[in-house]
Formats: sequence, C-alpha cells, structure tokens
Amino acid sequence: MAYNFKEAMNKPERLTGGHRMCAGCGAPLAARGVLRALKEEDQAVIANATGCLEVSTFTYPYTAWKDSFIHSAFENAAATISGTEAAYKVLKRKGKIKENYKFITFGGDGGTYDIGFQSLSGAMERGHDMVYVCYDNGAYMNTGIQRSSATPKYAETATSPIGTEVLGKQQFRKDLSQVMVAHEIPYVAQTTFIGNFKDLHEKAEKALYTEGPAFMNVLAPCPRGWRYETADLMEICKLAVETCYWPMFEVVNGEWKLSYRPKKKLPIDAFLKPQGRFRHLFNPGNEDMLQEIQADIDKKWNQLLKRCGEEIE
Amino acid sequence: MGKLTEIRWHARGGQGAKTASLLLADAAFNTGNYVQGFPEYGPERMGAPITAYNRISSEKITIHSNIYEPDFVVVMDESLIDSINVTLGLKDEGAIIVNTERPWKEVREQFKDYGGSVFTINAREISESTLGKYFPNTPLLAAVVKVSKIMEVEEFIQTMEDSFKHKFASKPEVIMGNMNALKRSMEEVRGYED
Amino acid sequence: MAIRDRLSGNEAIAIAMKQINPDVLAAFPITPSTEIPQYVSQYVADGEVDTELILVESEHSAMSACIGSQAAGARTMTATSSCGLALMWETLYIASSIRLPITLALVNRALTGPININADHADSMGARDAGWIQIYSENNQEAYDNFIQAVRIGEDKEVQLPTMVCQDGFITSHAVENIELIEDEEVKAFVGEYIPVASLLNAKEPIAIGPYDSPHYYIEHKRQQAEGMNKAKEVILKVAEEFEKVTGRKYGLFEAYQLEDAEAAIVIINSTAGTAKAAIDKMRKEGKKVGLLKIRVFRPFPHEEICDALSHLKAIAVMDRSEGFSSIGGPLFAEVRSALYEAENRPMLINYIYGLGGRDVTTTHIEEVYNQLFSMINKNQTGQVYRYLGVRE
Amino acid sequence: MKTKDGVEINEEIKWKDICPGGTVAYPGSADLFKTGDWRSMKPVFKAGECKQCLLCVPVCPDSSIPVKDKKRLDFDFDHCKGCGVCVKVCPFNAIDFIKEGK
Repeated sequence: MAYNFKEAMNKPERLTGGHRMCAGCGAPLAARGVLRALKEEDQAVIANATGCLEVSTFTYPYTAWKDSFIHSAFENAAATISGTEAAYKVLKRKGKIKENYKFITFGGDGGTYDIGFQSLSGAMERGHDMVYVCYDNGAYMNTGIQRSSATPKYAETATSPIGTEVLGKQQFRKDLSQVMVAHEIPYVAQTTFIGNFKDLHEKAEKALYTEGPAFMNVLAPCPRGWRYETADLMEICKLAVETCYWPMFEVVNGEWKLSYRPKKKLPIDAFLKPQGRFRHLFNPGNEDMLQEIQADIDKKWNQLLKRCGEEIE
Repeated sequence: MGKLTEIRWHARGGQGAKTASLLLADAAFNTGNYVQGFPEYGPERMGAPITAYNRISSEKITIHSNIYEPDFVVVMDESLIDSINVTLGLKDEGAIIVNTERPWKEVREQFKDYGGSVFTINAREISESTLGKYFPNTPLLAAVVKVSKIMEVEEFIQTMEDSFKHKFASKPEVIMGNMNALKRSMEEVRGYED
Repeated sequence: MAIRDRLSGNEAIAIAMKQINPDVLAAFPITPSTEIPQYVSQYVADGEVDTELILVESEHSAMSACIGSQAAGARTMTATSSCGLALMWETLYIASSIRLPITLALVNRALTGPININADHADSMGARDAGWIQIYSENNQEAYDNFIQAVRIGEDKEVQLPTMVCQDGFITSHAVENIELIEDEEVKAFVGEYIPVASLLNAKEPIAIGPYDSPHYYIEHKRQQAEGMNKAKEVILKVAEEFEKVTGRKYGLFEAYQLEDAEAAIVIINSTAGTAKAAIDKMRKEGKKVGLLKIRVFRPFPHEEICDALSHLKAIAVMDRSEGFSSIGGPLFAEVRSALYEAENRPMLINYIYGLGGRDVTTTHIEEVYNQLFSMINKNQTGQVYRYLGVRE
Repeated sequence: MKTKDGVEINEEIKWKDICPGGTVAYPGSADLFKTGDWRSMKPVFKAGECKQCLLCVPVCPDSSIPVKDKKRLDFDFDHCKGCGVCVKVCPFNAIDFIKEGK
C-alpha cells in the first residue's frame, strides 16, 4: 500500500510515552515506526530481548506497550516469540482464537548480533511467521556501552577504550544483514530514520505482511554511547546513509534491491566527526585509520551495488 | 518373588541383540509374564560388543540393576567368545546358547570350563533358507524359549504368529517364513551329541 | 478399563503426551530423553495429535519457546536430560517466576564433565531451587502416572507452577517393562481443558509479561511465588486422590515400604528404590527389620511428613545419586536431615553418594548399606556421616 | 492502577495482592508514569508558524506529539524529555527550544 504519511501519523500510538529510555534515544523510533505499519485492526504480540528498550518500556507495573508483550531473557527473544507464534497457529486451528495476530521481536545489537544470534538463526530457519527487528546502536548500551560485534572499527567503548597502545575497537563490525540474507528467508531489510520515515514504514509493512520470517536491521543512534547532542539524531542518521556507512536496501526472496543511492557519496569523516566515540581518529597521526575505514566502506558499498545490479562507482 | 529367569545377550552393535531382548520381552509379556528387556545402558555403536538383558517372572519385578548371574546367556556373534568372557557369572544349572555353524561338539569343547549346558543353533542357515536373508532374531528367540522353558512352546508359537501377522499383514510369505524359522529352530537347537 | 502393555519409560512418557495431546511441544534431542520428542514427532507425522512441534536449535531455546507458548495460553511440554536441563537453567527460573505451568519430562542423567550419559540426579538436583515442582518416578508406570498428574498439579489455580517429572536415564527410560495404561478418553477427562489465567493472545485483555522488577516489588513477587509451591503439596495429594479413583493406583508425597516397624531404613529416589525393595524382601525373610522411604515429591519438600515417617527409626541412610560438593553430603541428605531436626528422638543419620554416572547398584549393595546401619545401631555410634557406596577405595 | 482484585499497585502493595508473575494487564500503563520532569530543555510549539507537515511526529522518542485529525497538538509535557530532535527537524522553525522553567 502506498505510504500516506499523514494517515500513518494519525494512527493511534502503540507505544506510549512514560517509558524510561534516555532523552533522544533512537530505539523507540524504531519501535514506533514498525508498529505504525500494523493494520489498526491487527493484534500483535511483541517480544523483547533484555536491553535498554525492554527494561525501560516495561518497568513493573508500567508497560509502554499497547499490545501484548513478553520479555523472558537476553538471548532468547526469537525463540520465545517462536513459541508464541506456534501457540497461535495451533489455537487458531482449534478455533480458540478469532483475531489476526502479528509477531514482532525487538532486540538490540547485543541481543541480536551476539548473545541472541543462535536463537535468532534457529527461529528464522524454522520459518516462523514473525518479524525480528534489530535496533542497532552499535554497542551494549544497557550495561554501559561495551563493544559488541556491531560496534564499528576504532569506536571507543568501555571495553574498547582509547589507550596509549590501542585506540578503540580493533575489528570491523559484523555484517549481520548479510548473514540474515544467507538464511534465505523471504524478507531482509536494512534501514534507519530518514525524512518522513517512508523507508522504515514500507519495509516494516512488507516484513509484517510477508508470510514467514522477516528480519529488519534498523540503525538506531544512541546519543549517550555515540556522544553527540540528542537533538542531532536525524542528522546522524542522514550522514550514516549519505556516507554509505549504513546503506538502505532490501532483499526480497533473495533479490537484492538498493533503496537509496546518495547523489554524491560523502566521505566517512562526515559521519564520524560529530561523534565523540571517534574523536581520536581526528588527532594528527591517525589519518591512516580514517583511510582504512574509508577503504572498507568503499569496498562494501561496491559489493552492495554489485549485488543490487547497480552501476559500480 | 515367583520364578525369575534372567537372560543375558551378547552381540555386536547393529546385530539386533537389543531388539532380540525386546522381542523376547514381548513374547513373555504376551504369555502373561512380568518382563524387563533392556540394553546395557549406554550408546550403541556398530560393531562394538554390546550386552542386552531380560528378566522374566511370574511376579512383579522391581530390581533395576544389570544382571550379573544370569540363568541363560545367548551369544549372537560367536566371534565375541575369544574376546569376552561370555559365561561370566552364568549359573551352572543354566545354559549358554551359541549361534554358530560349527558342530555342537566343537563348541562344547570351547566351554569346557563351564559346568552348565551348551546349546548351538545355526541361525544363519535356518534364516537364509526360510526367510532368504540373515535375520538371526527369530531362530534365536525360538532357541531361548525351547532351552529356558520360560513359556509353553505352544503359547510361544501362538503369540509369535499373532505378532508376525500383525507386523507383516501385507506379506504372507514373510509370516510363513518366520513361522518356519521358528519351528525349525525349536527342532534344531542342539544340546547333546546326537 | 486399564490397558495392559509393555513399554520403556520413554515410550510411557510419549504415550502420556499423546493422550494429553498438548498444544505445543518444543524440544531438542539429548540422550537419554531423545526418544520422547521422536515418538511425538511420529504422532504428529501420523496425525495422531494436534500438537504444534517446535524443533529448536538448543535446550535454551526449547524452554524459551515453551515460555512463549504457555504464556500464549497453550498447554506446552518438553523433554530433556542432563546438560540440556543445565542449558535451560536461566529459563527454568523465568518459567516459574512468571507462573507458567509447563510440563517437562526429565530423564535424569549425569552432568558433564567428564561427559557421561548415564543415570545420575545431578541435573534435576542442580535445578532444585528453580521454583519447579519436582516429581520422581521409580519405573515406567510411575513416570507415566506422574506425568499425567503433573499437568493437573501445575495448572491448578492455587499453584500455577511448572512441573518436571523425573525418571532414571536408561535404567527406566530404555527398559521395557509391564505397564498399565489408562484409556485415552479417561486421560483426556482427567487432565481436562487448559484454561490459562492470562494469555498473550487474549485480544480483549492484552498483557505484558516479564517486567523489570525493582527492589520495591521483587521480593513480594517471590513471596507470592513461594506460596504457589507451598500450596502445591495439598494439590498434589488432591490430584493423587482423584487419580486413584480412576486407576486404583495410590500416590502420596513419598512411598513408605516396610517402614512401619523398621529399625533401619534408607531414603532414596527413582529406580534404585525398586532394587532396594527386592533387597528388603530378602532381608525381611531373614528377620531383619529394614524399610524404605522413596521420595516422590522433592519440590515442594514434605518436611513434616517425612519427619513423622522417619522419626521412629534407629538408623537411616539417605542415598544421594548426585554430589553436592558441600563436603557434608548430597542435596537429599541436607533436606532429610533438616526435616528430622524437628523429631524428638532423632535417628542416627548417614549419607551415601551412590550410582554416579550410571554406576550400577545391585541388591547386594543395598544389603551392604543396611548392614552398615545395623552395625551403627549395635555400636550405638554413627561414625562417618558422609560416605560413598561402591566406589573403589 | 489497580490489580484485577481492585488493589492499588504501589509500593505499599502486599505480597498476597501483587500481580502473579509480575504480569500486567494494563496495556500502555506507562502513560501514568510522568517523565516530563527529566527535562532540562523544553520545546515550545508555535502553532502560528506550524504548517502541520507532521515531520516532528515520528521523530519523538517519547510519543509526546499528539496527533488528532491529522493535525499535531501541543506537546505532551507529562512525558516529553526535552531531547530536541523535533526542534531540529522542523523545516518552519515552528518549535523553539528553551531552558526548562523559563
């Protein structure tokens, strides 16, 4: 269905205020954005991996979720919702449930890329009719900003600190979206918050209303961990996309499709510079580190263009 | 406890000793007994020596241990005799039954230190000529029942026929073959030089 | 009409599952419980049950899927052993704390390491504080009967807790024995329809499960959860009474065998209780006053009842098929000794660690234990409290 | 907020009365929890400048820009934490950002 922005904004909120996420956090935008793609008449069950979003949105006795919600642990959100989805199938078959339900899981990069990866991979392989949404903020923020496999190279975190010998994280980030594509599930998308949220909305809608498992990787900036001013959220997302640090694409039944191509790809400095976690990269003598990051971005961007059948730069 | 008979099976993984012990338990169960049939507790690997057990009694069995002093031992694979003390703990008033093509006398000689009876059965020959393939279980079951007298032969034959009819409902030739194997084994199990 | 049959312990559990016809079964194979989900898979393949199978990639996910399913109002089951239960550890606590009456068939097996696949109670004893009701089974019949009763116990409104039904790996799980089955219809009628207290799939009343619980509330939730366990005792007896009406088979919190006039007794769990009964029968014929208390319900632990049943004895050996590494004995010993604290005349009490990793226990071993108890009685001296049975010294 | 049995859920609640398992049957109950006092900066909605483009609506992490009949209303200051994301995305300078308390 074509995206009607104003109508989408007019829908009742399915995530209330009064949750305890940090001011300016990106994660609730991902949650709100995905939930807006639900048809109003459809019910949903939301599972959430332990993490910022979970502990902040359901602190007893206050739940910010208008839909049924379940949290069990950090590493098992996908397995948990797969149980709920299976229960739905059998109870529906037995005529005990009339309504239509959608099953959505939210997890941070810790609960998705790392500790929850096995249960995610298993649930996708089993083919449950569910959407797994990773809000990727590139570190374990809930425990105080420790490196994850989604943390970009050279970023400073509490466990990849800036020292005299070692500067930040020493590894490039895991390309989870590509790993999820390798599961050959019907739908995989990578997106973030841009403009009027058309990209996120349309992808969420496809993910929700494609039968079978779907995975969405949503870049969700964390002002505290990335160290930028809270008000700059949307600007940071834009730079992530314009520098091709976070390309937006979707893979429908194995077909790769680029969602957005910058008119002129910005140098990676533009994304890194506003963020305190990369400040050391701009000290004299560290130019080669920046070049290394740029080379990696360029390589991966070209690989993506090729996969999507786009003209290579 | 009523009359309790304990049986130990020796074979190699994959030869069907576990199945044989379960089939014997089945037959004894079907003729009104209390039964236990269990493999040596552990993983079963093709070719590795394995042991299976049966307890058969007219009264409820509560013991849950392995069997160390069996009344009867069945050796499904005679190549095990060289490497395993198959008569270990076997009661002198009991018997050992060996699946072999060799003459009874030769086998008896092999167990000269064992004071009980030795029986032989050529399960291969019987199986191949009645079933066209080597399935030693039916001949061995018949031999054990004949030797151990744990159930009436008539009852045993009847229950086996019922079970073959149930299992191979669409294959009358298999039922016939198995019944022939059973009857021949009863006659051909050898315990004396005759 | 009872159905006379012969089944292994695993088959018995699988048949119970088939008769109960749960909504969901989530499982991952592990020896020696593997056969249970295999049998159920066959029932599904043959259309004999309506169950939705979730064949997960780990036991952690198995219990997680059980949580998601039971929370959605579906009657949910699983089966596991040993390291599988250990991998569930975190989620066992979650299941009980959010009051989900999941039913788990546990086939007891030693915990690694070194790796060992045989009977041992290290797995369930390790999970004894997880808030699950624990019911133990001497043989296939008890495994079957207990499993059917477990559904009713856990789902009782006063209880609302998950239940694990335990039996010994291989010794009973893989041994074919006589059993009396209940007619399908009777099982269905006995367990009844599952009516969840709350469900994720109730559109009229969406719920949120699994909150972050601050110190202002956490302890109240735990106290309330503990009350479910407290109430479980009478519910277990009530369900047993109804079960007896259907089957004629009587169950309590424990079984006392030749205990009334006994001087020496052992307290034991699962299959070795049967071996001990055979030893007792033999020794009784020799005029020796020996008896047995077989634990059926370990969680909740029937302290008072056990104290009453044991306090008249002169000497008791508590048999633990798992090490607790407390250096003063195993977990069952700790419980029984604690229960007997209330007794006016406390019997002499020793602990045997036995049968670890499937080490076979015969009637001879059991007789040896009784002989040790009589020696204590004669000398009026307990001697060493914490002992091993059948270990090479 | 009350339990099913009508007992107010607050820090005085007794163990017998608290919701079993911590399960909460009040979807959206976080609405009752006021996070407005977390603000040090405050957005000010200038209705006259607003063109009702609604671009500020989806960027609010606290769902604090209510929409009615496709038009945004003033901020929900019970929950707005004053992050300022809306201020930055407004193309029409229709949101001021001032120190809280002024």
